[in-house]
Amino acid sequence: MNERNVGGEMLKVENISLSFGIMKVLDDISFDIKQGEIRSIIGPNGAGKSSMLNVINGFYHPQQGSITFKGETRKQMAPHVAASHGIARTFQNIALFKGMSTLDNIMTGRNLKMKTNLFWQALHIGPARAEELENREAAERIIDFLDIQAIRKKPVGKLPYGLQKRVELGRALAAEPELLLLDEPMAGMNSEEKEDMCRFVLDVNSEFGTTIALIEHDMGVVMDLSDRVLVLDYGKQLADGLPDEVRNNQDVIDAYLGIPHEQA
Amino acid sequence: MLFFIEVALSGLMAGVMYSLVALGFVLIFKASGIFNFAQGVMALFAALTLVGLMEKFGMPIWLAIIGTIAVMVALAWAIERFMLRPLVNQEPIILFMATIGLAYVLEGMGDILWGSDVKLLDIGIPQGASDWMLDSFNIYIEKLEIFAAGTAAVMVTFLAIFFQKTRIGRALRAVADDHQAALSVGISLHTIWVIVWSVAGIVALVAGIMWGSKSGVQFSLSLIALKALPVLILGGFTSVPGAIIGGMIIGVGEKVAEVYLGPIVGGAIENWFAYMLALAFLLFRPQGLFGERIIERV
Amino acid sequence: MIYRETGQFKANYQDDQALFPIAQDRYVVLAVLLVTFAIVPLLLNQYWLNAILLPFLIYALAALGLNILTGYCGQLSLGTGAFMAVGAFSVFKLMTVIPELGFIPLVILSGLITAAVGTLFGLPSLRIKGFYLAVATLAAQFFLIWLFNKVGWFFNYNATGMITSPPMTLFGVIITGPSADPVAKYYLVAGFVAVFALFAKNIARGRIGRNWMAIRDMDIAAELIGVRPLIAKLSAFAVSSFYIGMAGALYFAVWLGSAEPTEAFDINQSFLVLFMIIIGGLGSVLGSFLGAAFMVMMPILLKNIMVDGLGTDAALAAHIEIITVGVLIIGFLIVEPHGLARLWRIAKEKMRLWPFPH
Amino acid sequence: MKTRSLTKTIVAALMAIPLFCGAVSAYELTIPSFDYRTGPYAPNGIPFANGYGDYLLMLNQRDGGINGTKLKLTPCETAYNTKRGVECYENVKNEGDSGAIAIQPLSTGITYQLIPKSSVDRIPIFSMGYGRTSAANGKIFPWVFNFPATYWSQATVFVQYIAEKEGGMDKLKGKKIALVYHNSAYGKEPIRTLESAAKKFGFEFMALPVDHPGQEQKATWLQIRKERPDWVMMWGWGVMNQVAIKEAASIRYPMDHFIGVWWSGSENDVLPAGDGADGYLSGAFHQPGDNFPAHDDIKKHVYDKGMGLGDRDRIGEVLYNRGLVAAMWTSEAIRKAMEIHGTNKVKGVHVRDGFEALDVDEARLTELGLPGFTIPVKITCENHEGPGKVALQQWDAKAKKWSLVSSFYDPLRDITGPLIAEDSAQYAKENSVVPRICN
Repeated sequence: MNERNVGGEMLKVENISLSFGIMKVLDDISFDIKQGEIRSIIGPNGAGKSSMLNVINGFYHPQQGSITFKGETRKQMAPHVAASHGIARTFQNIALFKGMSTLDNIMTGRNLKMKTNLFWQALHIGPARAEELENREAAERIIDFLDIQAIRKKPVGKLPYGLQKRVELGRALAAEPELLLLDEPMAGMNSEEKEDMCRFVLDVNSEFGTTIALIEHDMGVVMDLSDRVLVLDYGKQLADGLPDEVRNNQDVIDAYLGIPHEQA
Repeated sequence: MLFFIEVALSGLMAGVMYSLVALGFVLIFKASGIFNFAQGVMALFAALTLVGLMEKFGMPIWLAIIGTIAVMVALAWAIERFMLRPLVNQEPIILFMATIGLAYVLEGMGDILWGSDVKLLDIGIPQGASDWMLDSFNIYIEKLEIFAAGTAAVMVTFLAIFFQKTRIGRALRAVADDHQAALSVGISLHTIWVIVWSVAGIVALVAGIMWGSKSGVQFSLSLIALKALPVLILGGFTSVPGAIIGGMIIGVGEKVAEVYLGPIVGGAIENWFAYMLALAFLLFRPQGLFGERIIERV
Repeated sequence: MIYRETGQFKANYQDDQALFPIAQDRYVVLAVLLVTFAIVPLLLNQYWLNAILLPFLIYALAALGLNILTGYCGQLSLGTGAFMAVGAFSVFKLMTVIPELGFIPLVILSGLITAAVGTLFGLPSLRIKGFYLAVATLAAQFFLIWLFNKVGWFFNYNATGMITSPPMTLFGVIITGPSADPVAKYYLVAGFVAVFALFAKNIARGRIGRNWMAIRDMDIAAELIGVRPLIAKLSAFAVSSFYIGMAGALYFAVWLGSAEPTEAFDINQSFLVLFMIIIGGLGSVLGSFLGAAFMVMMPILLKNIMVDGLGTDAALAAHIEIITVGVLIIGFLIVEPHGLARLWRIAKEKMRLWPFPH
Repeated sequence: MKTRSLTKTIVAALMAIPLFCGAVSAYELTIPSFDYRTGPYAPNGIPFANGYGDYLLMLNQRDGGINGTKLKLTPCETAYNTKRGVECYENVKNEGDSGAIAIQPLSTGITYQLIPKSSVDRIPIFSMGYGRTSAANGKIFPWVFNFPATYWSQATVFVQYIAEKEGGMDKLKGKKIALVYHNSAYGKEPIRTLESAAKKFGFEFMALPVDHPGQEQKATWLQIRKERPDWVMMWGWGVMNQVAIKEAASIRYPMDHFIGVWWSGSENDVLPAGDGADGYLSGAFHQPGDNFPAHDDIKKHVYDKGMGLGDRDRIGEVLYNRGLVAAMWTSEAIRKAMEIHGTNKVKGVHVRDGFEALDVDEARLTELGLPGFTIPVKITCENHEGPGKVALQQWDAKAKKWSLVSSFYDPLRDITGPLIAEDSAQYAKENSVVPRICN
């Protein structure tokens, strides 16, 4: 992987604390993501991994801390703003648009790339038509990339789990993001589906140069894919570093072996 | 000032009358997540049946009431068997539509069975103004409405006990949360639904009796459902106390508005004012005054 | 003509994007248009034009409108009746104030006015969801009707608040008022419906339509990929109200000829249109038509069969009719919750693969 | 878009039906009856429809129709709903070989709906005492007849009755009169009349709307309790009547100072209030009760043959008699039309002339077996309201019966006249109608 050029800092998270009522979900988390790297966030269930992603793309608003993305520092931003700044993501339990076809789901991902107004769309001539076509081609490129041509017109609701995950990845890619957040992209997949997904993640990273932050439980996968790994436990930052460092970190081992927290 | 108290009081009373109808909605929504639009027509149907049994078959009141309850239970069973069961796990809006279909069916059946002329319903509920209030405080309150308020109180108490103390009641609460849990209580979903709809049917009967004695039993009785909806959203679809409190807020609100604001803008503002009031509340609490909080996750 | 797409290869996405990618569909549509505009007017008598086809087409337009909001964007609304009233009263005022503009522009203008009102009443949807929203839209229903019934300006201060559509001509043909020729009315309405159905289909399959459906299917995810709920929802309310408003305008000016807010636009109107889209199929243009056809014709069919056919006593017939409608609605929901449009699609799929099972 | 083809097939199926069953052997006169036996207003719709139908059936049975031409009663359920009214109208207007010869829309909405059509389809509208008041102006509404008296005439009659009780027109000054009205086109009808009357006689007028259906009128009656008007008038319909009368009783409002329009004065309206309703007044232009020869004929020729539309013991109820009188005047108009045009094969266009030349005096009423049942009616080219006379009837809760308690008053034409002229002129202007010349 060293031929990949990992650049400077793209995203910097500083002292993020988030709580719902009395429940503290994230407690003073700080880390960064470098241009073009694959960054993993791991930790037991309820460690606050998904919440961390939600904070990054603006769905949750932390009480403290700041996020710096591409040099701009904010306390929080609206989800659609995050999207328009090039952050896309997939979800732990699939959040596809069940009523729509694979193609439409991916086309929806192109939303921000399309501009024509209602009037042209109603007539479906001129700019609207052209725009539709060029984005359709972009969408088709992604469909080929993920090789899901066969299910192009199928309503996603009926697709098998693995494929749905793939379509969801496609939808995220369609936005041509700079930072791609993957929330357990391989959860509930069999080994070969996992392999496929791993390949896609690597290809995305190397071919499109997309920076990736992913949450994953499968340690093997994590260790293979990631450049750096962040470990969360009960909303606290347990460790952060290269895969090997993390692997040998005592706290991490305890956490994973499930040694009761207070003793650790 | 005295007049204002009078207005507010009769608002409270009217509100309780609405709550009687809203209660039925709440029960069914709580236990099965169905927005039962037929509740109003069920009230009409129950009242029609009651009168019919008394007039056509000359039953004494108590027997007629028992008979009507039996009919409502049978109805609940039929609804579960022929409507809910085939529609299980459908979108809420589909079930909502189905209940409107149900409303049509009941409306037609009521007319065919008992005829569509106005029927008097007199089961000895005191009528007219409370003379005592009128003479000693010069405040006008209908005896019927005081009676209705009392009934509502009793009914809510019963329901509370039913939900808190009885096994079935707890099961119902469980269903509200999730269906698996319900099964774990050891009662089949079907039974639970039959029970809920029966209870709602009985509540409808009470509402039907109150409104029927107030204005005679006739088709229009089914339209009180529309009066109950603002109560419903204000109180929250899932809260029994909400239905009562909501009813009172709506009742007082609309009466005060009609009496003091109405003359200025040309009157007959009660209906939309009730909805606007409810809407205003919703903007601050989207799940209604007593509805469960909605937490969004991804 | 067998329904097959084999042998029809799409050389480019252009063709694949076409309205009706399968040739046979195109033929059918052309045939339908031909029948609608060339044959029907010759074929059918006044009764069928006035009592069935006009209401069917007008309701179809209203159903299209509601389907955009409820079917595509997933926002349940019970205010349809009131929004139709907005359209009707707008067109009435416009007809009496600036008739020289011509009828068609006036109808479109009333649609735009309704769109504005609809957007306003759509604002709560940003905070309120599901049935809470549905009931909230009833606020619009009751308030607007009250307004049109009370404020004299809307009905030109006549004694009763009943509005009557003055006669207007289009290309020298009278199209509103009593002496209008049913065929002319029919052409006008059919034209409107055809054009705007096409527009609806285009919008629905374009970016905006997809955003609406995204909001409907999973609003959070939609927001996280850059769909702005505010814009998506309000645009849905606006477009929907635009259609409903035009439907209301035609409903009053062309079909009824005179109307009274409290009765012609009451809440039953809202439910009727809602039925149409549920029975017809949520999120389907075709469904809006099927639903409208079903809800308009079925009662009349039942009535004709029972009263004229079997000689049932009118009152009993009316009661049986109500019951049957109710039963049919429940039955349909049980058989195919996704509406007539879905049934049609399934039938098509079968034809497509016939005789091979898979 | 494929729907249309589907639609066509359905339509084709639909079209077949009337073809199978429209054929008639001898020439019959199609008289549609727009009923509403369903919906919120059914309780009022049913007795009217029964009276209307029974009388016509009686003519068929007793005299073989009118001058030997049978009447074809064609009921159509409108449910008091304008949209269904349209369907009914389109359905009946060409029914049979006479086509609909006179239509009794029985709903303000449907009447307004049909008024413009009537002149085009040449079918007279007989909106008996309801519908568009200014249709009384025959010059502008040649096809519409609203005798024997309009709402506006009725309102002025109530004012006169009040004045009489108060002891003279001058005594009205400073009195307070409230109007509780159904918040719809129908309910708004009397407002202008009463307003100008208030100006003229110097009484104070307050209008209180009640929304459909009107089961909850607390607010309204609390206002009446507060304002304490000397008299209350009511333009109500359906459940609104019963609730209003009960409320009035509960707040101890003197019933003999509470006057309802003639749609608020049937047994249905007062019975639910029980004894409380005793002394309640309402407008009327015909007698209640079934003690007329015509009623006996109906029982003999219709009910004894088991052809009656309603229950025998409800013959003679107020609304039943209203239906009956409507049928009577319609049949008389048909008779007149036959006389004028010298043929029994009359159509709507002829019957219109019949209505316009209608002259049913006491003598004729006696011949018809309805002596003193209603007021003599004479229609002219410019006056389609006829006499405009109204009396008041009072409810006796003990005997459970209505009875006329006043003479028939003439309306105050100096009040209604200008209003009618104004309103009909506006209609003429909006719809570019050229007033015809009456000679």
